[in-house]
Amino acid sequence: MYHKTQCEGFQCEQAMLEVPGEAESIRQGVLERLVSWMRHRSLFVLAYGTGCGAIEMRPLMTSRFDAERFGIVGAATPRQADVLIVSGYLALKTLRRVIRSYEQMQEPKYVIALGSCTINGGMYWDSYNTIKQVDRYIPVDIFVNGCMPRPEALIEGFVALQGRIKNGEKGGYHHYREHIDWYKANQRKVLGDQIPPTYTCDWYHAGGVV
Amino acid sequence: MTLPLTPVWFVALPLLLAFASPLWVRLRLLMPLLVGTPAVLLLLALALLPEVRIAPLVETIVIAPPLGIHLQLDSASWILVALISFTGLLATAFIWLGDGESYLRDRRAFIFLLLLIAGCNGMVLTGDLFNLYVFLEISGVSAYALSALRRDAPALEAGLKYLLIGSVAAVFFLFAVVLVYLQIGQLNLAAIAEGFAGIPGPMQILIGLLMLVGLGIKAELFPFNFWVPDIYQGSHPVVAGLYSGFLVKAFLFVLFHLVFLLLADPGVAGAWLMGLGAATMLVAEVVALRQDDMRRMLAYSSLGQIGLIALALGFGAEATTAGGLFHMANHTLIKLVLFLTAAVLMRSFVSARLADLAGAGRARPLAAAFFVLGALAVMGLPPLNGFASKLWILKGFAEAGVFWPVALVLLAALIEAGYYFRWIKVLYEPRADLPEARAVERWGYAPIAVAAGLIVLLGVAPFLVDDLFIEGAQALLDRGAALSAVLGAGS
Amino acid sequence: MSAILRLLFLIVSLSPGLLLLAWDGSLSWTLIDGVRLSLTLTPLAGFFMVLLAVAAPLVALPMLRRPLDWSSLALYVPLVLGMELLLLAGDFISFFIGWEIMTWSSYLLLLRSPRADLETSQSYILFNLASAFLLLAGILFYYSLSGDFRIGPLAGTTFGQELILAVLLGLAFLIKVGTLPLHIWVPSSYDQAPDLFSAFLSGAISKMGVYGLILLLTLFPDALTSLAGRLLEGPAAGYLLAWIGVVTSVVATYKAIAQEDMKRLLAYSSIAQVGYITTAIGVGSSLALAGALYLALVHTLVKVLLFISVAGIVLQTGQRRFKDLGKLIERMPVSFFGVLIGIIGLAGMPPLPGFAAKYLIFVSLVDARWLLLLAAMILASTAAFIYCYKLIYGPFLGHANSPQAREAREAPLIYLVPQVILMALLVLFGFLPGLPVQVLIDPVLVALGMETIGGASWAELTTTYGGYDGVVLMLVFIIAFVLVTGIFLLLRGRMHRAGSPYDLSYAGEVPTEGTPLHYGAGMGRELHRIPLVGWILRRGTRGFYLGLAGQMRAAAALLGSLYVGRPQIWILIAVVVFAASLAAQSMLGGL
Amino acid sequence: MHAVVDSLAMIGVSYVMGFLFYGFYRQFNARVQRRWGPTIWQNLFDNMKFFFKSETLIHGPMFFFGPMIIMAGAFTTVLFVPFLKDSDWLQGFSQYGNLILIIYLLVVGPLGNALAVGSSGNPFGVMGVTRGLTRLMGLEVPFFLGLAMVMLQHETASVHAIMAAQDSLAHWGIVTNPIAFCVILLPFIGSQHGAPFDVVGAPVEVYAGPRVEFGGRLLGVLMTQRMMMSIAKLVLLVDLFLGGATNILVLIAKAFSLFLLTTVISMVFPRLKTEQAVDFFWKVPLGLGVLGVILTVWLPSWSA
Amino acid sequence: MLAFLNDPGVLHGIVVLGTLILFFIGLYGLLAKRHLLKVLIGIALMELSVYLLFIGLATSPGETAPILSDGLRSFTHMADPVPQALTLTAIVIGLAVLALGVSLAIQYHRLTGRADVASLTELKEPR
Repeated sequence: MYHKTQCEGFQCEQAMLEVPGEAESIRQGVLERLVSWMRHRSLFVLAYGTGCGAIEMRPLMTSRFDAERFGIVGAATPRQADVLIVSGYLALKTLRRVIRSYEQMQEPKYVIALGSCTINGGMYWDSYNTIKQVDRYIPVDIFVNGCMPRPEALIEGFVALQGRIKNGEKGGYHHYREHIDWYKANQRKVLGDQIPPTYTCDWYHAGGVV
Repeated sequence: MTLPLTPVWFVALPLLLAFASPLWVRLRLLMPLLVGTPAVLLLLALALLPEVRIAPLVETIVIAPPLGIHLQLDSASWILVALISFTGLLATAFIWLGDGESYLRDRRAFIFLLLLIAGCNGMVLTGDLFNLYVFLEISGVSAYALSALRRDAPALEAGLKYLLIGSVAAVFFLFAVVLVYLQIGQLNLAAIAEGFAGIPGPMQILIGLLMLVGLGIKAELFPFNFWVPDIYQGSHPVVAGLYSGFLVKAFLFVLFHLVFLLLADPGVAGAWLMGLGAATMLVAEVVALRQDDMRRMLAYSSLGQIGLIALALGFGAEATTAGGLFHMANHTLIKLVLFLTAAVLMRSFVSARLADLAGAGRARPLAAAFFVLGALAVMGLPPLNGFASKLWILKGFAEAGVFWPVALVLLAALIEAGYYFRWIKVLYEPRADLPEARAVERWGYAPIAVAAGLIVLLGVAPFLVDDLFIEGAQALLDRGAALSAVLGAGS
Repeated sequence: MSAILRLLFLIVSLSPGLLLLAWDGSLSWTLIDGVRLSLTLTPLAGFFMVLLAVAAPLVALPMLRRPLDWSSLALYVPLVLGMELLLLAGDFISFFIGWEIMTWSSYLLLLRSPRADLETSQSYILFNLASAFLLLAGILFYYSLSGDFRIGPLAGTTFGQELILAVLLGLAFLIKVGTLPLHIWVPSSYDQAPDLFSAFLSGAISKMGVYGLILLLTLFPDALTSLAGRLLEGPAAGYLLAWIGVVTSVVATYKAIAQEDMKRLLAYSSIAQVGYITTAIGVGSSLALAGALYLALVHTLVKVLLFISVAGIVLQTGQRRFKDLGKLIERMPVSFFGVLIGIIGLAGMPPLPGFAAKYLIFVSLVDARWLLLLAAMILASTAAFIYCYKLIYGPFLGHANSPQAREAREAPLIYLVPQVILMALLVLFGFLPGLPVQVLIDPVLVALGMETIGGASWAELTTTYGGYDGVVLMLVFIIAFVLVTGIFLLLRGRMHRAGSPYDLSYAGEVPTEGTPLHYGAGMGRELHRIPLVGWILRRGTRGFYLGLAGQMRAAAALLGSLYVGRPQIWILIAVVVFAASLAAQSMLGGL
Repeated sequence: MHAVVDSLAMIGVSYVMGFLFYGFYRQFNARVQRRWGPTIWQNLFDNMKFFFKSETLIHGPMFFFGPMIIMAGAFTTVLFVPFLKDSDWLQGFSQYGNLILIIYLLVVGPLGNALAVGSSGNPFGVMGVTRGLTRLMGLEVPFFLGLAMVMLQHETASVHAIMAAQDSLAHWGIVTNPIAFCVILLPFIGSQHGAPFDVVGAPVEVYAGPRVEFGGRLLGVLMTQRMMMSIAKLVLLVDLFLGGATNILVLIAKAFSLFLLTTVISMVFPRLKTEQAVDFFWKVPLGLGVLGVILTVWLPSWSA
Repeated sequence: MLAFLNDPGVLHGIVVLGTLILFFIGLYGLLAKRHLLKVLIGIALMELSVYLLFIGLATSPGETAPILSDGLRSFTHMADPVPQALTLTAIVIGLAVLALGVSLAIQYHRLTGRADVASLTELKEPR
């Protein structure tokens, strides 16, 4: 189904993990800039509370740190969300659901990975069933490191993400589309046949990579 | 030689033919004569109709009344005679055409059927009390024998039971006749009617009650009718159809004829009879709810209708009486259809039980359709004839402003619907394994179809015949006219 | 031969319409001594004849689908003719004849369904006959008062007599329309009747009860007001009737929500709708009667449409329960639109004419100052949204829940033609809510001696409380809809269809065919937790009637024990009765 | 032409009022909770963001048309509510409608949307719809009863006539018929999806309720119609009880004060379950309504 | 010695008493006996009592047979002939009924081996 194509080996992988930076910002007209500005002021967050990071989300959203002043509010379903927060380590079981939720979100969509575990496994670096590097399976726009990061750090991550959105930079979802084969191969490697069904990425078969 | 058209033939013809039966066996004329006799009587009745409508026909035998015996054909008894002949015609036609059981087609059955017709005609026509007793016994004996005709255990049982209770009724009636004669010294009904008021009161009551019990048993009124379902169930349905069709009607007619003729003021007796009629109707309809044998169910239903007729006649108003007479005729047609259909179904499926007839409507659609028609008519649903007569009766009550019979009649009709529609539903039960149906002669449907056609015709156009019944009611109720017709204007 | 018979059948089914066009003058003849039948066409009867003229051919048409059921066709003929007689009746006897023909022929038609069980058929016929016999009793009472069977206002009667008459006839008609304690026969018979015949039962036959109720009003010189004076601005006697109607609507609506079978749901909804009509008749003002007639019209159109659509679904899938259907929208789109239009009409949503009818009734209630009734009616009519939604969600939306539902095809053309006609009629009346008022209802009001309510144009529905304009409303809505859709499609961005019906946001899970995704069967179950609704839903009258039947059987057994098969006991009883009555008479002192 | 411009103006006004009021609501809510809160424009941002999402998933044609129907319903509703009295402007088509029509138009949209939800095949959505309909059933009874009392008071169902009758402060509906206002107030909050009664669409209650499958531009449509519908209802109440408005500023002021009242009530009550909400509507506001009917309709007629 | 019998009142009284006793004996047999033939005999007794009553009451002491012979040329002091004729007819009819009953009973006995009136239970109400 999803098959490996161009890329093999360590260097290749490294290249794939390079999320496009500022250099690749897109030229925008007035309308696009206006829309981008609106978008950065309104982020609906699907918080995927897989680990201890979920604890840090509560103070973020409530009175003390009040993320709503940045236009950041929670969303109940992936259909309505703009940002997926992976808050901590992922196990094999949760990875599947995170991928499916990510694929069900409507573009433009972004991912914030919270905590060290999402970068390299953190304290679970040698566990047999945790996922060490989330960005091998879904594209991560912002990593917020720390074990756990404080809400302030998370806000900083959000602000950084907002900045990138405002500038109209390409998000991780572009990358996901362009390299879907690689992502799917990685997912298949750990999940086997349990990867989410194809219809959640039907654009892949339609060939419509925007 | 010219044969005068007189009412005597209604009695004489069937009697003569019955007693000459060995001759007909030899000549292979049994079946044609069996059907032909009631047909001829019907034609005779029709031929006499214009005369009867002008004035009652009084046929004297040997000596003039009040001393001699006479037959009286007035508008009321004409209805009964025509009904008896017509019913006899259809039932015998069914026996002939329907290619039915052999015991209904042999000499004995021939004799008893004709005797039954003769007896009933005689009862209705006679103007003599003892003669009445004789005809009562003739029809009774032939009825007992007809019940037992099949000569298996249920049939013999029915015959015996009928005989026992019938004899008791006859004894009671005979007792009354004896008392009447001893008191008045007359046997002519008109003469008795004149002298009846002169009898001491307690003796009147005694005679009245004896007659009530005697005729009440025969006419199937409530506390005396416990024998009815057993006899109807044990007899062949065609025979039961005859009982329900004209035998009981004849007794009922005799009962009311006596009441209206003998009593100058039939009020108290009428009230008694209304009460008995209402009780008969309600009790029978309620008990019918739990029957699961078609003959038995029809017997109860017949009882219910008899009760209704008694209720209507007992009221004594012209409209109710006319309606009651009309209902007699209608009920005869309806019950004929129902019992003949039951005969067809029984022949097809061997049993008349509810469980065995489930789904029969799909195997015998015509028979089931006739059953439905009869059921609708007996419940008094328009546009069938039962409706017309019930409406007439109820209208009579409403005109008089008496509403308790209306309520009872409607309640009884509702209960009646409760079991008839249960049967209809079961007849049309969708069943994968349709019951095996034995072949029946298609011509057997012809008499049923004739009766059914009349049911519809009388329902749609009762105005064709309503004059007859009004005249009949007047003849039945008008005591003075009846007396003067027999005894002369001066009496 | 078969073609000629079918043609004849169609002609009979069209006969109400032909009668409307061709009837003039009157007919009369004597049935029996003193009973004279006369046929005329009053405007009121004409209105109901219109309903019959719409329902009869539209139900008849799909009945001609092969394989033909000749018995049903044959029984349909007396049914239609009987109802025509009932409507043409100028006297009570022909009214009753038509009524009874309707009753038994509809019962026999009901038996044509293989699903009809004994309890249902018995309850159908017994309730209907009880209604008929009450009617007959009332007619006879009327006859004893007026000395004539002709239908006309009574004069010179006492309050007690009027009350008896109103109760007898009223009960008869209330059974027919199926108001509350007397409704038990409706749901099961509508459910188990042949699918197409249910449409006729609900669309046409139940309207005859409504006709009767309105006819009952015309018997009294001053309608219901003469019976017990006035309460607030309406007749006090009507207040009771109105409450009966409203309670019926409320209870039937909740029962409808709790059903898990399409036809039963529609049956209860019929009860509820006719309950509104009853209420309106209770109000008795010209507005209210107009509303009642309007609702009767709409209900006929809607219920025939819905029952035919449902019949199509049952025909194609063989399923009738919500839990066995689903997602038919893609397989049966025309039926979907049929049901959609139907439920919009049923729920009384603008812009379809169901709203016009409810509007008239609501305004009449406000006008009569009967606000508590209004509140109860609103309760029923908003709760109706739930069953309407269930009706369209269960079969058409959600997920297909049975192999038949997955592979169904659109209903045959002969089922679709009536649906399309009815949809067109409903939309037309939506545009022109004043059309039925001016053409059909105003003549009736004139004949009843009430003021008319027709407006300046067909597009308008006017009352003293204000009105609305159907054309403007419809156009505004359509233009808004077109504009919104157009603008939406002009916006940038990719819009694509989900690749699978199972692409649902389901907490990250991947639902499959085995996942219980269809919410059709359980919908509305949570309403049990609302105290009032739970109280209503836990109660029913079936136990009472079953108990009654049991008592009847016990009585039969008791009396049957008199009929012992022993001759000696018969004789004994005869002798004892003889002796006892002799003794009694002689003690009472003779004749 | 006038009608077109007028209609567009009404739609515009209601939209602007809608996002500003709700923006205010969010900020006010945040301040009560001792937060800073978003800007007053936040609702505009959210709405626009959804309108310009680059991907929208639909589940079949009915799923697409549902939001269109609800939007058309919102437009129609707005156009049938007169915004101003004694003015040619902001009238829409209100002279062709009446109060009862408006009440029913308010539910046209949600029912259209319910079709879309059903068509999505998501059981959570349908559960949400059922809850919504249940709540509607609960609130509509006292709501309509209150309106009926107003109709009876003025003996008309025309909003224009009711407005015209309230020519001075002393004749405002809230003064002349306070019971009706009290009866209506809580159901009104319910119909605005306000706080104690907002279990239907609340996030994470049965997975976001009816909107669970809507995303992208369709969600934008739904948000828009909700804001416009709320404004239509507010204006309707202003027309009925606060004497209407002669110009746009008065209208905004009156509507805002009413909005503030409902907001304050919403903020201090915890959320009720659906059946609790229905039971509440049938006990408190409806009981009050029955009392009102007895006081204002029955007693005068008996004493007369 | 038996002259008191010449008083019609006494004679008729005795007749009435006797026939009534006979009637009730018949009734007793009819109601209480279980054998079919005994029951039939009961009926016959009842009929007989009615005949006796009729004849007994219709005739007064001193009346002769109503036959015009042996020099009798007028209808005086004759018994009323009608009751006698009627009774003869009734006896014939009663005999016919009795014969039919007995024959039915015999057939029934041959068919089932029972002659007990209580065993006539083929036809009865359903349980």
